[in-house]
Amino acid sequence: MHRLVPEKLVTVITTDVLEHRLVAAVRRRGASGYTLLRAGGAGSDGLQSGNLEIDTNLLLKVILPPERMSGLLDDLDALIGQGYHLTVFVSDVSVLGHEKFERPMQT
Amino acid sequence: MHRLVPEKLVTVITTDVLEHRLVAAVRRRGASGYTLLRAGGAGSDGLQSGNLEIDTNLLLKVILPPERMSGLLDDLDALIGQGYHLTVFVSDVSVLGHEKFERPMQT
Amino acid sequence: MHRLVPEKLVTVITTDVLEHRLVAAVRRRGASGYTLLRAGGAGSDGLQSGNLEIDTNLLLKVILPPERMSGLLDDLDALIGQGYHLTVFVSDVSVLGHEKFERPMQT
Amino acid sequence: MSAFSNLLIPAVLFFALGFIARLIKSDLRFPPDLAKILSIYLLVSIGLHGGVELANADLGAALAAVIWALVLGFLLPIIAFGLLLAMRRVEPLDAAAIAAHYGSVSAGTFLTAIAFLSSQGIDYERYPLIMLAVMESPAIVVGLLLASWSRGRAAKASASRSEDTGRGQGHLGDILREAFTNGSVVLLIGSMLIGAIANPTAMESLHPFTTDIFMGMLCLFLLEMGLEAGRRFGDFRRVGLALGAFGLVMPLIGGVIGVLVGHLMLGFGVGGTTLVGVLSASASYIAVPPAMRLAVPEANPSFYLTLSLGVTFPFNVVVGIPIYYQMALLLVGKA
Amino acid sequence: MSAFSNLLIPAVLFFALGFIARLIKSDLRFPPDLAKILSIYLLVSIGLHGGVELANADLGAALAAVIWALVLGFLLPIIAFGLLLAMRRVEPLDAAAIAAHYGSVSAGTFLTAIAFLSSQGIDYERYPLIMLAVMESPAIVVGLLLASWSRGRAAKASASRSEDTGRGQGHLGDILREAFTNGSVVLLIGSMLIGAIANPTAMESLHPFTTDIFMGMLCLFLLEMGLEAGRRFGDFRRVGLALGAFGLVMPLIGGVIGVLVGHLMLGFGVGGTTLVGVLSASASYIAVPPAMRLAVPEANPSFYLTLSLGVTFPFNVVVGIPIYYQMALLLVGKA
Amino acid sequence: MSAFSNLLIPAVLFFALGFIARLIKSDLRFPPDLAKILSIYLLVSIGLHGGVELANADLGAALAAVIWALVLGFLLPIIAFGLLLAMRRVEPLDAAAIAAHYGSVSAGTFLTAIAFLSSQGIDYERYPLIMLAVMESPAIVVGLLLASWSRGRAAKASASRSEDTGRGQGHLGDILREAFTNGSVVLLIGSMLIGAIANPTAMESLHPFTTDIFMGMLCLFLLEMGLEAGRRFGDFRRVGLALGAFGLVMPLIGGVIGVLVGHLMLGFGVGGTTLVGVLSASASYIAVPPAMRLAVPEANPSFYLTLSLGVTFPFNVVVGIPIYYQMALLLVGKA
Ligand SMILES: Nc1ncnc2c1ncn2[C@@H]1O[C@H](COP(=O)(O)O)[C@@H](O)[C@H]1O
Ligand SMILES: Nc1ncnc2c1ncn2[C@@H]1O[C@H](COP(=O)(O)O)[C@@H](O)[C@H]1O
Ligand SMILES: Nc1ncnc2c1ncn2[C@@H]1O[C@H](COP(=O)(O)O)[C@@H](O)[C@H]1O
Ligand code: NA
Ligand code: NA
Ligand code: NA
Repeated sequence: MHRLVPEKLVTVITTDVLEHRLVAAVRRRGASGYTLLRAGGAGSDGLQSGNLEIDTNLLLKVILPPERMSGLLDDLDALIGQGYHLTVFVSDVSVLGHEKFERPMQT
Repeated sequence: MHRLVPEKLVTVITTDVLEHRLVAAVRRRGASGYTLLRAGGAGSDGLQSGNLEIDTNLLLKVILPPERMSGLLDDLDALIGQGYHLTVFVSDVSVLGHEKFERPMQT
Repeated sequence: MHRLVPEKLVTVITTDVLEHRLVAAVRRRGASGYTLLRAGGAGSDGLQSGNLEIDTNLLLKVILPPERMSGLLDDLDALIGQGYHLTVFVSDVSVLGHEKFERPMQT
Repeated sequence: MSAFSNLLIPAVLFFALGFIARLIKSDLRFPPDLAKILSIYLLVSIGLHGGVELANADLGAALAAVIWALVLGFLLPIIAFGLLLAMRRVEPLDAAAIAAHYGSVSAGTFLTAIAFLSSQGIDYERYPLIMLAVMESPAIVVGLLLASWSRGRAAKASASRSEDTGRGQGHLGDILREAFTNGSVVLLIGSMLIGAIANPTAMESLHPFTTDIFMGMLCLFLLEMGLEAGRRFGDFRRVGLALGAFGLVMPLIGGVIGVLVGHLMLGFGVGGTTLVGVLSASASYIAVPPAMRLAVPEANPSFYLTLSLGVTFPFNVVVGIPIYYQMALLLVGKA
Repeated sequence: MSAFSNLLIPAVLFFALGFIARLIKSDLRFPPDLAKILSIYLLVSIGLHGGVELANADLGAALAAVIWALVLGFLLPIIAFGLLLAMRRVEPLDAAAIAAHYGSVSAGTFLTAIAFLSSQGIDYERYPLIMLAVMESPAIVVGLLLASWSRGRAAKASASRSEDTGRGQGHLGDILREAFTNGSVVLLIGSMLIGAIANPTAMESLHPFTTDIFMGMLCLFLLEMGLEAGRRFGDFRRVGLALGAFGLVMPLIGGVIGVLVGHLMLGFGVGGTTLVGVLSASASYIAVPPAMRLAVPEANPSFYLTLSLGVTFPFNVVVGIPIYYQMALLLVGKA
Repeated sequence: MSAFSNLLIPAVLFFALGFIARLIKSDLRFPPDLAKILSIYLLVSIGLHGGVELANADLGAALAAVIWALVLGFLLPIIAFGLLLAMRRVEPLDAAAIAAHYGSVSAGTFLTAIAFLSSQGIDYERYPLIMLAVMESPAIVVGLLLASWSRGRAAKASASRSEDTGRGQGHLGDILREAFTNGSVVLLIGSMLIGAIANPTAMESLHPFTTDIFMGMLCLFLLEMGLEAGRRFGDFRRVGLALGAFGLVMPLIGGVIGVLVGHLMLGFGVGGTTLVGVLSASASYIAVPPAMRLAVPEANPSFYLTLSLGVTFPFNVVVGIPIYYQMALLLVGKA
């Protein structure tokens, strides 16, 4: 098991209107990548059926070194402070090949 | 990190035929929301290619306060007892803005 | 809570070109099932917009007993060694009805 | 001769292409939504079509068609259930779920039969279209009754686990409602009503959409069904030879019964008789599987999906349709 | 009479089918991508169509249409905002977000109106097509200004949380750019330009795609919109009766203003006047909601989506269009 | 003149619209499945078309076309590989993967060329259609051989990491099989066969689907390709100017070779010669990228996708096609 290294996985669920802003934040904070899925759901913001351009959610997953996570959470907090509806949670995961998660994406 | 509060994330994977029942259970148990994704897969119930209306899976994610989780698990257990094929797992997550997960959805 | 049993959840994110190989590995290693989702994203392999057949990612989730996980990770490591771009992480989850995860899929 | 020319219908050839693509392990695959989109299109188009033509139909004949559709929908699953129990290869609950599929119908098979008749230049009555809509759901009810009966017997046998008997019943009302409000049933019957009552000039403006491009859409749909059938075909072994044989014999039984009903009871010509044969012979893969998933969760979906999609559907599309047509020819006796 | 025949237009009937399917809790649903695909198709088709016809249009008349579209786009949200503030049922920021929707337009309603006119055999001017494109975005700007004004007032009221005032403003430039580069606006205007400049013979080869199958695609789109409206309709209670009433009254106000502008200012006949009425009466559910989500995150989307999709859209499609048509008839005075 | 009128073909204009939408940062985007659906439609339609026409083709001429397609498919990647190695900007394995793309073809470019010829009223031979199908895969084989050779050289250089040499080879058989059973190849060749053998009357009923709405579907497809090309275009900088230049020069080299083969070897007229030029000039973005992802995982997909989709495809669609046409005109000498 020595090859598994603990890392943080940040998951964000929100309307896909915010895609550009979220991806920009992820890039700025030096993540090595991100994964995006389309989703539906419901929350304080009402129902997101996922059928119309206007009510589709996105689910964003970003693994990043713990020391960079804080900055990303600041950005997400700022968005929430502006009134956006974000569901954000952090999980502990163990990654294979942790070096790759150290290298920020090229911009 | 003081802003991150531990919470439970329940994930359910099953045929999307059960969508209405699962969402009803989630609402009844006072979750503040839920997230739904379409998926494929395979299990004891056979292959779910995701291509036909009849063999698509759903993946449901619900974050809820630990004290409400037990009720939801009871509902899921009951479905399994009736013979439905559900893959259910619980993870520990830390959420941003935990107050929002306390407020049940309006019905 | 006695009914929740700890288990390992392995998540793999990569180009969907590898679908057949990953599913074959999962079957070979005796998992009881797997779940597949389509995704987009970006990483060292560049942008995966998810729009073209050639730049769609898949996200694979497999729950399996800890003692079988190591074999699956070996397979994934081997793929990474061959140059494939895989994001792999393991999380601790607690499953409902753990016996089902002991039974390998029929082949 | 006609069996061969059946194979030269593009829709059938596309089915074969999908099947073969899977056999040679091609990575050809459809985006998940395409099959769903195509089936919405096909149901709406045949519904509208049917509606227009039935607006001018004879009420008595239409009623007879509806009644016989109900009879077939109730009768066929019982025959199938008996056969399956006699074979003793599957549990009674599995038998009930499988049986329900054979009492319902497959729109894809029906449309292929229409393409077949058109390519032969054979005219057909429009009443089978109503039967297609009517036959979607009743078999589900029979399936539920059979399942409930099987559960009752099992409970008697092992009176200890009495909780079992209550299983599917708490929701019986729900499940019946779901059977009759199933998406494809609503789409088909709704489109039929729209076709019947809508402004005829406006309906004409829909012609290019519902008719002209129809065959192409059907080809794509059958291509995808070929892929799915090919995928399921691999499960054939798992299902077992005996059960596989059921997937071939049951449509023949259904076909014979259907052809008899079509000509003797409903007085149809060769075309309409063939179509009633096809309806009876075909097994559902749209409305019934989700209903059984919900109502008979104890049954293994691999069984009914493999039989319906992997065995009976290909059999009917490639071999069955020309056979039912020959039977209709023989019976109606006008070569 | 005409209200009734409106109900016999297939597109309207499909809207009703979707709505009813939801009411009877059918599990009918569209794959997520289908509605998006249909709306891309519809925007491209009406864009191309408009472009071809406008290439030969009178520049002065086109300019007048553009100017009046802008006037309506700026005026209507202000009326809506005033009304909503007067009603005191929602916060000012919610009112601003809702108001923006009513200054913009609904392509689905517009197309249903065209289907209605065609089914009545009534000719119409093509300029409303440009107005459709022009009116998508300006209301967003007004919505932002109203939101900014509301935030300013709120900040004055509670001078403590001064941070609030800065909220949506840091990105104002961004949001304006996003309003005018919104996907549907780009698609509509881009297709219009293409229709105007492309080689006419090549354009003809597009006819079967953009015109012949158009009505069928519109039917499927309205079927899905019916499902969505039905889904939202349940939220009606939550929105409250008073707000629900706004969703019925505001289109009537818009309709009257639009009809007046259409005939008195733009000199259109019955057809064109009806269409301007429909544009003014309809509320956006494509371009405005995402803009408001981005720019006025404090507003509750349930309010504006329920009103626009669940109340005003069904009202216009089923009842409103014939009313605006009757108003146009009265005004233009040629029965 | 012809370069300009090329820009007035709707399909090309839609490509530009997509590209511009991305440049102005519009949020216009296609649902993920739409591009996949459109490409399935296009492959099936050109396949069927080709099949019908080739059923009546001259066997000798068809065979010559196949053989020259193979020659081009093997020759072009070797030229591309040499050029890339000489430029010394990418690793040999990257060069191998890129080279494979230039030996294969782009159906989108080919179809745009057909739209271009049609808009010019120029007739063309049908044999290039077979060449399109034939040329999809062989370049993949060459790419694998080049990659294997590069790996061998690298292994010799650093004999220590000998494990490297075995990399892609364990699965070589697999990968070859995958190259020839690639979904798009199976779809294209399968549809061709169906078009050739299916019942001609039945084929006619497919005409509205495969032909009438074809241009519209192509427009939507090119709109999406414009969006994708615009997205990739931003990566141009990252790829570097020199490599970018390769993306412009290589299609010109391919175009010249193709035009020469088309007229001198195959004896085609202006239309057919242009098409062979286009086939040679175009780079694959359907069959080759997944094959390279699987077989040469060490190569960076950003390189080959940016070059093929972001540089060569736009260049060919907007500028290249009229150039190859002019070259064909010059060569065939009939203005
Ligand atoms: N308790 C929850 N569990 C899982 N997902 C949630 C939950 N609450 C909200 N979501 C997701 O987050 C999105 C935004 O939620 P909200 O911020 O409550 O409007 C919803 O549309 C859901 O997809
Ligand atoms: N071991 C597993 N790991 C991940 N997903 C699983 C696993 N087993 C089952 N699933 C998912 O749960 C669904 C239902 O599984 P089952 O209950 O085994 O029929 C399958 O279609 C899979 O998508
Ligand atoms: N740091 C990350 N967080 C989340 N997903 C990632 C991350 N890095 C890569 N991925 C995903 O894994 C895929 C392959 O990444 P890579 O191996 O870096 O090319 C990407 O396309 C992303 O979808
Ligand atoms: Na049947
Ligand atoms: Na309006
Ligand atoms: Na080439």
